[in-house]
Amino acid sequence: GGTSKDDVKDEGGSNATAGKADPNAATKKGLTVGFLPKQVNNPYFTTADKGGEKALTELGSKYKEVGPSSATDTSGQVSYVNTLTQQQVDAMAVSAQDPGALCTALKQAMKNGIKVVTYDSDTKADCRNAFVSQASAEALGRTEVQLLAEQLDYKGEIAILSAAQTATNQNTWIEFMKDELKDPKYKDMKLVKVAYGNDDAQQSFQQTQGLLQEHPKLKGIISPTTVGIKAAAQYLSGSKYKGKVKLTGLGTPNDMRKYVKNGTVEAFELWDPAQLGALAAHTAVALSSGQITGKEGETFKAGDMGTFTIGKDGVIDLGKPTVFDKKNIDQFNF
Amino acid sequence: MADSALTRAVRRSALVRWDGAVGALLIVVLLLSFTTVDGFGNALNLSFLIGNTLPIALIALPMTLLVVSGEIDLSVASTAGLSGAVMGALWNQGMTIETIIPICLLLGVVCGLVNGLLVTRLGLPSLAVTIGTLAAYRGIAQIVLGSDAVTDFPTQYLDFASGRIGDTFVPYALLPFLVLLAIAVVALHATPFGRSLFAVGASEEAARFAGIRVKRQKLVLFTVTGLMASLTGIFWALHYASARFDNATGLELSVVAAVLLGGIDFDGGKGTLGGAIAGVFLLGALQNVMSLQDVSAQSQIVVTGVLLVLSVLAPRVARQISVARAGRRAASAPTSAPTSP
Amino acid sequence: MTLRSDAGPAPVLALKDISKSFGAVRALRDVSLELFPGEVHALAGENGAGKSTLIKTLAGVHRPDAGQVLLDGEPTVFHGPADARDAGIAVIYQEPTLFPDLSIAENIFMGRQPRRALGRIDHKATHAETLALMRRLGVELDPDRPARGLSIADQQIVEIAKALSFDARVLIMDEPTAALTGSEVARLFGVVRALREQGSAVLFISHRLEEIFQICRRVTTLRDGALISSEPIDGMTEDDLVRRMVGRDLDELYPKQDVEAGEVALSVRRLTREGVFTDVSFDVRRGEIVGLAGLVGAGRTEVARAVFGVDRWDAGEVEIDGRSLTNGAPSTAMAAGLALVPEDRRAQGLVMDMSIERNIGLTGLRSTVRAGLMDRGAERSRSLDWAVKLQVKYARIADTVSTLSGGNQQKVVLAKWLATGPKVLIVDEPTRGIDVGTKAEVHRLLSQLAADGVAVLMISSDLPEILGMADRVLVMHEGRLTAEIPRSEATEESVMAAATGRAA
Amino acid sequence: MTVTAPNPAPAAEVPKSSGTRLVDRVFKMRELAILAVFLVMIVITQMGNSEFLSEQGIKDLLLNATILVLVATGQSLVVITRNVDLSVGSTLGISAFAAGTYLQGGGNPVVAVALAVLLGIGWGLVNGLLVSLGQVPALVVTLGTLYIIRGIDSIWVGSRQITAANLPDGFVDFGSGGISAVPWLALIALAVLIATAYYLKHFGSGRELYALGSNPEAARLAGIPVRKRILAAYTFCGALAGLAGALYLARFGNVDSGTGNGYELTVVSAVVVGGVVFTGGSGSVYGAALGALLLTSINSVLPALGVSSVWVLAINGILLILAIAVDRIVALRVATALKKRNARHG
Ligand SMILES: Nc1ncnc2c1ncn2[C@@H]1O[C@H](COP(=O)(O)OP(=O)(O)OP(=O)(O)O)[C@@H](O)[C@H]1O
Ligand SMILES: Nc1ncnc2c1ncn2[C@@H]1O[C@H](COP(=O)(O)OP(=O)(O)OP(=O)(O)O)[C@@H](O)[C@H]1O
Ligand SMILES: [Mg+2]
Ligand SMILES: [Mg+2]
Repeated sequence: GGTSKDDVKDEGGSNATAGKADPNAATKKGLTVGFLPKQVNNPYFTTADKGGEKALTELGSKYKEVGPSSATDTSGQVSYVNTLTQQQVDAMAVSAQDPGALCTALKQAMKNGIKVVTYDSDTKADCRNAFVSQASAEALGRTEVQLLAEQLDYKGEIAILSAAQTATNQNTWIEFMKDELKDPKYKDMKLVKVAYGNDDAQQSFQQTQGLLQEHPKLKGIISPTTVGIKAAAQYLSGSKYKGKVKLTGLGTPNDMRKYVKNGTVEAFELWDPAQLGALAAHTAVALSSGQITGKEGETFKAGDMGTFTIGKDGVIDLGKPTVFDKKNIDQFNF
Repeated sequence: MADSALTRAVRRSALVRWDGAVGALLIVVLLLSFTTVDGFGNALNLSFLIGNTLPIALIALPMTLLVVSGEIDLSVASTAGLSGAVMGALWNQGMTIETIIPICLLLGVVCGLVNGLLVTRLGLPSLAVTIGTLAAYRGIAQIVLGSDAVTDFPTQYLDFASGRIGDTFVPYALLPFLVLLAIAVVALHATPFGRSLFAVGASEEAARFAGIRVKRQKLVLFTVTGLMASLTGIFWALHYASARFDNATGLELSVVAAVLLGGIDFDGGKGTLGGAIAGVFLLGALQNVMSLQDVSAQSQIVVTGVLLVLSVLAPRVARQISVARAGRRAASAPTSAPTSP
Repeated sequence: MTLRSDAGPAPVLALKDISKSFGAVRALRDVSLELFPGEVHALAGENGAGKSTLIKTLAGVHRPDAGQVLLDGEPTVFHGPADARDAGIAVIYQEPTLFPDLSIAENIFMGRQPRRALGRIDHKATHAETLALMRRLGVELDPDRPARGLSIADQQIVEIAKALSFDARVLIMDEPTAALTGSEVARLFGVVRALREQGSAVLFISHRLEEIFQICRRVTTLRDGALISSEPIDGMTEDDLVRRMVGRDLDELYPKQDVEAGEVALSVRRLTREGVFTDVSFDVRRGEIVGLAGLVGAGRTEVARAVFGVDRWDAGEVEIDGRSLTNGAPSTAMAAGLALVPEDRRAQGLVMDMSIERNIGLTGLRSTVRAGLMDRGAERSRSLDWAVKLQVKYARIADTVSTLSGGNQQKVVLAKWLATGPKVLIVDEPTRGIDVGTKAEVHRLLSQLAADGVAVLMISSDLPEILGMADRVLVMHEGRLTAEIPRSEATEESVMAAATGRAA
Repeated sequence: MTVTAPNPAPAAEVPKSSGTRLVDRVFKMRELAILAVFLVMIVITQMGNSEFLSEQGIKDLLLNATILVLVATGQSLVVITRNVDLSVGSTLGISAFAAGTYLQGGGNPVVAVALAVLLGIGWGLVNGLLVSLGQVPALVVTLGTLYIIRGIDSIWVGSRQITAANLPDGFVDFGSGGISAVPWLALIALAVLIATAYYLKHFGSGRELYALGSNPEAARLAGIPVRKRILAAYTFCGALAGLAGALYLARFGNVDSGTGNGYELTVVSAVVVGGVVFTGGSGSVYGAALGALLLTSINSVLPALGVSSVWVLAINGILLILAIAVDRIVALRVATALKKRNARHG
């Protein structure tokens, strides 16, 4: 006897939807929405959550933020889900450190009538009502390759400097990058290595050094993480590779301003995290108001941001990322 | 030296008071929270509290014994992570959970044995060895499971690890823990084995000359610690329904902090399990309460730190007061006791 | 050394009506003492009489609860050992206080190294001065060797060298000879005499009365923390001194009973530990006390350690009652009925931070057990029994042993091992630091044990003790057994001859 | 006792025994062994990847080691006194941010470095006072201050961060510049290291640190101002952590509230690998520095050899254990050899 993987295969699958949506229901006021980022004190999440706060204030609801001080403290995040449940918030917006670990706690929360939106980083689909995605993973992955390719004239060895090996979103994007590279127009470009800097400045630094030493012919690096691209840029700008090895990826304009100006980096991209947070807030309120339930095809209006449609598995896409370069970077401040 | 012997004696009685004090503090915190903190007293929250504290408590049991005997194991969290990772990997292979769990426990035994052998056979300092294995075991976990996160363990196991008995505040997992706690308390405080651990911790050489098999005892302790760490790893993976290579990262510092708070002296030879467990749950309860009160994670860190510093300063102050009181006549120079880590 | 021509009557250092208590224990009550330049002054008293406490008061380690310390007639307060040192007082404490990781030279000159420009240490001068000191003491210790691993005797020598290096006006020595054999003692006394000639005051503590008579001019006796007498030694007999210390007359000092030796209990065959001792074979029979003599470093302790199993041996065999012991396993040796009272009571004999009760209980963890759990009642009564039998002087049985005086600590070690009811008892320096009264008690006890059929192997650097107690004397020299001398033929000359390798 | 004193020692010059010279050599060997391991590692890597020891490569190796070398130097002073400072990572983080905040407003880099060092000294004093005056276990106290400083840091910093863009160019360039392959930062670290080592060996107070770590009780009896020395060691350690913070800022041009998080374990590893013993009284700062160099270089060597980063952590741990185990085995072997030798010559 015994229980093995095959015995439990059939469970899970789609997102947790219940009841029926009433698109015309009134937007409730006076709700409390708890934001639970992967890590408090992280500039990216702070910007995102600030966006959420602003949106909630406009909607006449209350905002609160809780969260662990370390991005790898999964158990800490779980207990914050529990805390929010205890505090009987109306909805929570969670950026999950781990797709599975939060599930039990989130389901517990939904059982208590709390609406759960994930943003930035998703859980398994049945553990939340909807997921607000920063941009479609596909768009992100493909555009980064395109950005780099243009800078390299579609020639040369390239590498990827990612965050943690376990980072779900990073891995999805990398898959799409690899897929994009299969296109014949990239036949002279070769992905030689994926390195992991664990979102730690020093490790990302050394990984960049290692990439350059191991692959002397390396021409370009994609770093789809804000910490990674920053560390790589700082290393490149202080080394002989400055300007010779191209770097692109996901970064914030404030982080990257210096490197764009001193010629280390030509262009990179990112969505606006404040918009991401705002959309998560709108989604949470819409769920609580009963305007949506998280089913594919439902639509709702998110203030000035326009109308959004829920996609497969309850995923809502924020839209296309913005590309930053010398010309436009000074228009942004986040 | 004479004076320090005196202060040592006083410190000893202060220490006895200290683990009592931690226990008392725990009770005070619980009572206050019951009456004043919204959402604290209900059964669900209490079960959350206990469930989230259990991993630390589980490891604190063998860690207390180890520290009493003058050693330390910093690799426990990595061992837990490794057994979780192996559990996930084997589960992905399609093995049954009933075979996987014993394999993982065995793995924990091996991890502990490696630590123990390095410490006892080569005579290496356990702090250094286990910092090494801390990295090594975590690294192996990463090799084994890579970036996977395994979440689809059978529901009856998940329910056991995260569920509670009916609507009470008692998580299922608390019951086996209480049994383990009882075993550990008896082993440390009521058996010849435990008695000799105190001797080993206070003076290894004297213990050896008294015919105590110091090395074998330490080996046993490291092995048991490995076993308990892997048990914790399994519990962790099931409790959070997620097996990843980085499960329980940093747990060792929480355990060490809690055990220290409970008055266990890292020089060895002193401490009680009651104090250690009180320390564990005191930290757990405080964190729970502070979160409910919307105290930010940053401030919680400060509180933990202040508590730790107080945990050693308070007995010291109490000691000085009692010395001062005891000794208008016996006012021995208070410059005496040597400082040691 | 400052040469003082006017070795007049003014005391350099004096204590006036000093009292000192530790909690409930009154270690010193209204004790006065005067030290004159050019005089060697003895301090005598039973274990726990307060000698070490008095010394620590003089040295600034303890501050007295009442009374005064007078330096050159002026009342002084020492705030710490450094103050006393700066006042020209050098102290050798009862227990060596070395830095194991530092070299012998650094140990001797720590805090007072010769300096070069800019306050840098002059390592060469330190080395040279250490060599000179060693030469003065007539020992061959490499100044650069770390203190770790030095035998107790060598540690004591380093302590002596340290004290001498001060060129102090007052030299205080708390049982400096307890670990030394005759030749080192002779050297030390030579140095002490020279110091005396130069006008230093010396305060000397020893439980070996003959040493006191040999070198001291006056003697102060303490009993239970109180001053009994302070008088010239001329005209005093050993019995007089003992009476003052103990408060009564003592019987025969070495009350060895004659016992018919039984069958062999401990048999050691060709035991070798490479580089330490070689080819050691001997038997000890039931009812027999066998003395093991030799110079410091001859390897006696090492043999005992190997036999008991705390060290492994490389070749040979050890049997108890015909059954051979496992190499390197004290627990099996204990199970077979072997007990070892180790040489270093602080490191090996006792867990200093544990109570008297638990220290004695440590050897009984197997016997004071009921259903696998500790039987605390049995443990306590076992400990109490033995503490009383050996007249350990303590306040409460639950006090830590570190609060006991040196001699009382030694008694606890004896109690701990006698409580196991051994068949074979090895005692390594059993009476080191034990006062005459108790020494007689210990000897009577050993004798009684032998009479009851226990085989006793006694290692001692105290030759009279060996000669008085042993039925047979084994002598070691440089790791080998060089002689076996029956009681009838054992004299200081014959033993010393074998110990120094001059005769086989 | 009648003494038949058989003149045991010749009054002549005591020869420096062969045993001692061997001991000397062994003590030096501890550092040599690490150096050897390091060189072997470098040579192997160079054979596998000729880019490794390019000018840029050497510069990177040195730069990577700099910050850890500084912190490990300070830490080993504390460890030598039989204490430990776990709060160095937090101190580094908060000092770096303080220096950054100051520079952000367009301050003078020298003042910024001084500020970081002063802040480090401040925290070092706090630790030192708690440990030496409170006479409480260093492990607990500094674990406590680790949390406290980190907490204060994150409350103060919040989600702010300082990036290279906010810093004066000169400062950031200084962080990566140098004389050909030798970076400025490495020169600073080297100067601190040599000065510290010289002080420890040639000054009375330096030797006293060893003495009080070796036997605190005896140190007190020898009249060593124990508290003052421990306080000094902590203050120095804090100062170096602060300095390291400033250099971190220059090097990485980026600090936030997480900077230096978890650094204490790395520092402790470096110190341990370098042969500084946790029971106090022995070891050298050169050893600790070599330990730091070895540890950081492993992290450069593995990527340079193309080892997947999945393996890095495990290899790191195993190497750490190997380093201390080999060191120990060699020491044991030599000790046995010495003993036999002594016996023969004895
Ligand atoms: N630090 C201390 N705490 C408590 N009691 C102490 C302390 N130091 C000494 N005593 C007690 O003070 C008394 C005198 O001790 P002291 O060490 O002076 O004796 P002593 O004469 O040196 O004996 P011995 O010959 O055995 O060395 C003893 O009863 C001892 O137990
Ligand atoms: N722990 C140790 N480490 C290194 N060497 C030691 C150690 N203990 C003793 N020795 C050395 O081993 C040799 C034998 O010492 P041992 O103590 O056996 O002699 P002993 O005859 O018992 O003399 P003692 O009178 O000192 O007890 C001596 O040279 C001594 O210095
Ligand atoms: Mg004494
Ligand atoms: Mg001996």
